Amino acid sequence: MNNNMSLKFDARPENESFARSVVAAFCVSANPTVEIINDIKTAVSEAVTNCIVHGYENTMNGEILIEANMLSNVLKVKISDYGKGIINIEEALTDFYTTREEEERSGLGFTIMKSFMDSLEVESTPGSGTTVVLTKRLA
Amino acid sequence: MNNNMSLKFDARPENESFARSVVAAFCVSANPTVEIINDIKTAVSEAVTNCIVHGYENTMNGEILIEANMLSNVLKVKISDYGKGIINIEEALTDFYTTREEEERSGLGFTIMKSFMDSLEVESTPGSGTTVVLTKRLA
Amino acid sequence: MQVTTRFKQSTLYIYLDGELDQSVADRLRAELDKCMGSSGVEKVVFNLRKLSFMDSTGIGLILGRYKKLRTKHIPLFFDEPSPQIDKVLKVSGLYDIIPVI
Amino acid sequence: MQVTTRFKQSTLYIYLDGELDQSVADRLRAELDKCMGSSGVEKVVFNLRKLSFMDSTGIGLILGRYKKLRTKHIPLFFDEPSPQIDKVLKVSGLYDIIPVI
Ligand SMILES: Nc1ncnc2c1ncn2[C@@H]1O[C@H](COP(=O)(O)OP(=O)(O)O)[C@@H](O)[C@H]1O
Ligand SMILES: Nc1ncnc2c1ncn2[C@@H]1O[C@H](COP(=O)(O)OP(=O)(O)O)[C@@H](O)[C@H]1O
Repeated sequence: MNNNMSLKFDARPENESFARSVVAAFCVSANPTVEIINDIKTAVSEAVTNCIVHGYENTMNGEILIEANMLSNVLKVKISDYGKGIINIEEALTDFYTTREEEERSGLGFTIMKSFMDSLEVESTPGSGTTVVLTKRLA
Repeated sequence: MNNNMSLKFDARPENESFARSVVAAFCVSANPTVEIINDIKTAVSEAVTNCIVHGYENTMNGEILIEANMLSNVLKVKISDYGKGIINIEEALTDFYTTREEEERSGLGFTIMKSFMDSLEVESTPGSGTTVVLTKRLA
Repeated sequence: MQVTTRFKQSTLYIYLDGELDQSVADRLRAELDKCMGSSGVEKVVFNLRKLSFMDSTGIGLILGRYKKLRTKHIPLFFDEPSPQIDKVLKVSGLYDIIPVI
Repeated sequence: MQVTTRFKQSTLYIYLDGELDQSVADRLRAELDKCMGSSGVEKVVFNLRKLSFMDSTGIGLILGRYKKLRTKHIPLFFDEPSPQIDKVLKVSGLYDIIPVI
């Protein structure tokens, strides 16, 4: 089965839990384990938080787009914002690197996405937005 | 709070349960009762089934769009397909009216949407698709 | 969607477990017709305790089974509908022909 | 996100209940700093049994509380993390400075 969905929603922290539930519900048909579902929810939560906090700098103005595809039990999920963008992606991917230390961010968002999913790709254009692509085999 | 989401997905029956879960998850922030959540899930399920069965005539080809807005605890949800359309909407809204009796359809989809939600509107253009707009006060 | 049956004193009890919507309708219809076709059945009861969701696709499907049974003069009953399903059954008027046992 | 506390033999037990993400971080930070500021506290334990979800926002927040407590030489411990949270804590390396009791 090849199944697709895309979800757009307002970039507000109250929608983080909604966003991870939607991706989890999309995965149910592949009958994943609770651990796999939790890995996906955690990774999606990291990516969505980044759109809200970094992409839109906590302005609560802006939209987040999640596109998901399931093919032969492999989930591919793209999470995009149309915000600030990242100038140096390599630096951003470094463990503990954060541009918002004063807000007590850990700099571990990308670290968690990488270790909880099978693959992570980041595309970004400063001034026009960031897309994170995550994949994971579900069964 | 004014909150928005839109969801696109493939018009296959396997996605019905996904679609109603997403709308239910979107409503959680308004803290609705279990009964209200079930009313919404049932109505969304009716509208989505209609897109799959009537709009796309069970071809499993096509997309369904759900747009939801929450404003002052009132949910407004629009469910659209780009399929066959309805020639006579008044007739379609009649209790027990169905064009697919041989498939044992009950002709009660619209009846249930009407009685489970606060309002129902149907817009349709034959040959280009149907949109159902449902509203319900959640608290 | 899971179906289990129990046969006791000429009554066939059919337990529905899961969510009844378009995605399971064809498979469920075939399964029900198969178990209801057994000989010696004089009464059928649909136990809905574990049916967690049903929409009007379920109404059409149940009505179809009712009609088949009626040609054989076998009465059909519901048992233990949850509140969501009770509401759908009430709106449909199905209780008039298929009462709760 | 709910916080309850219990104080026993100079130890402050803080029970976290719910989901810890960006949407609750500011409120939770303020609440924790308030309860940890009580006098007579010699040790703090975060009980995570009812914490059903946490992402790296939680790591940053907990690390911030750890640093505050360290200036007062008060040790911090975890208790009863669920598997999802255990995995996040392991990847973060937080267990090296905040052990499970
Ligand atoms: N969507 C985004 N838009 C702009 N910048 C981002 C985005 N996601 C990540 N970044 C940048 O990458 C850095 C590292 O991200 P991450 O590893 O998630 O840690 P944290 O969110 O704790 O800062 C962020 O501090 C930020 O500068
Ligand atoms: N999305 C749609 N596209 C085309 N026709 C539709 C759509 N929704 C409903 N209809 C028409 O309206 C009729 C009544 O719909 P409904 O009350 O839901 O009953 P049922 O689905 O059981 O037929 C359908 O039989 C169909 O002819």
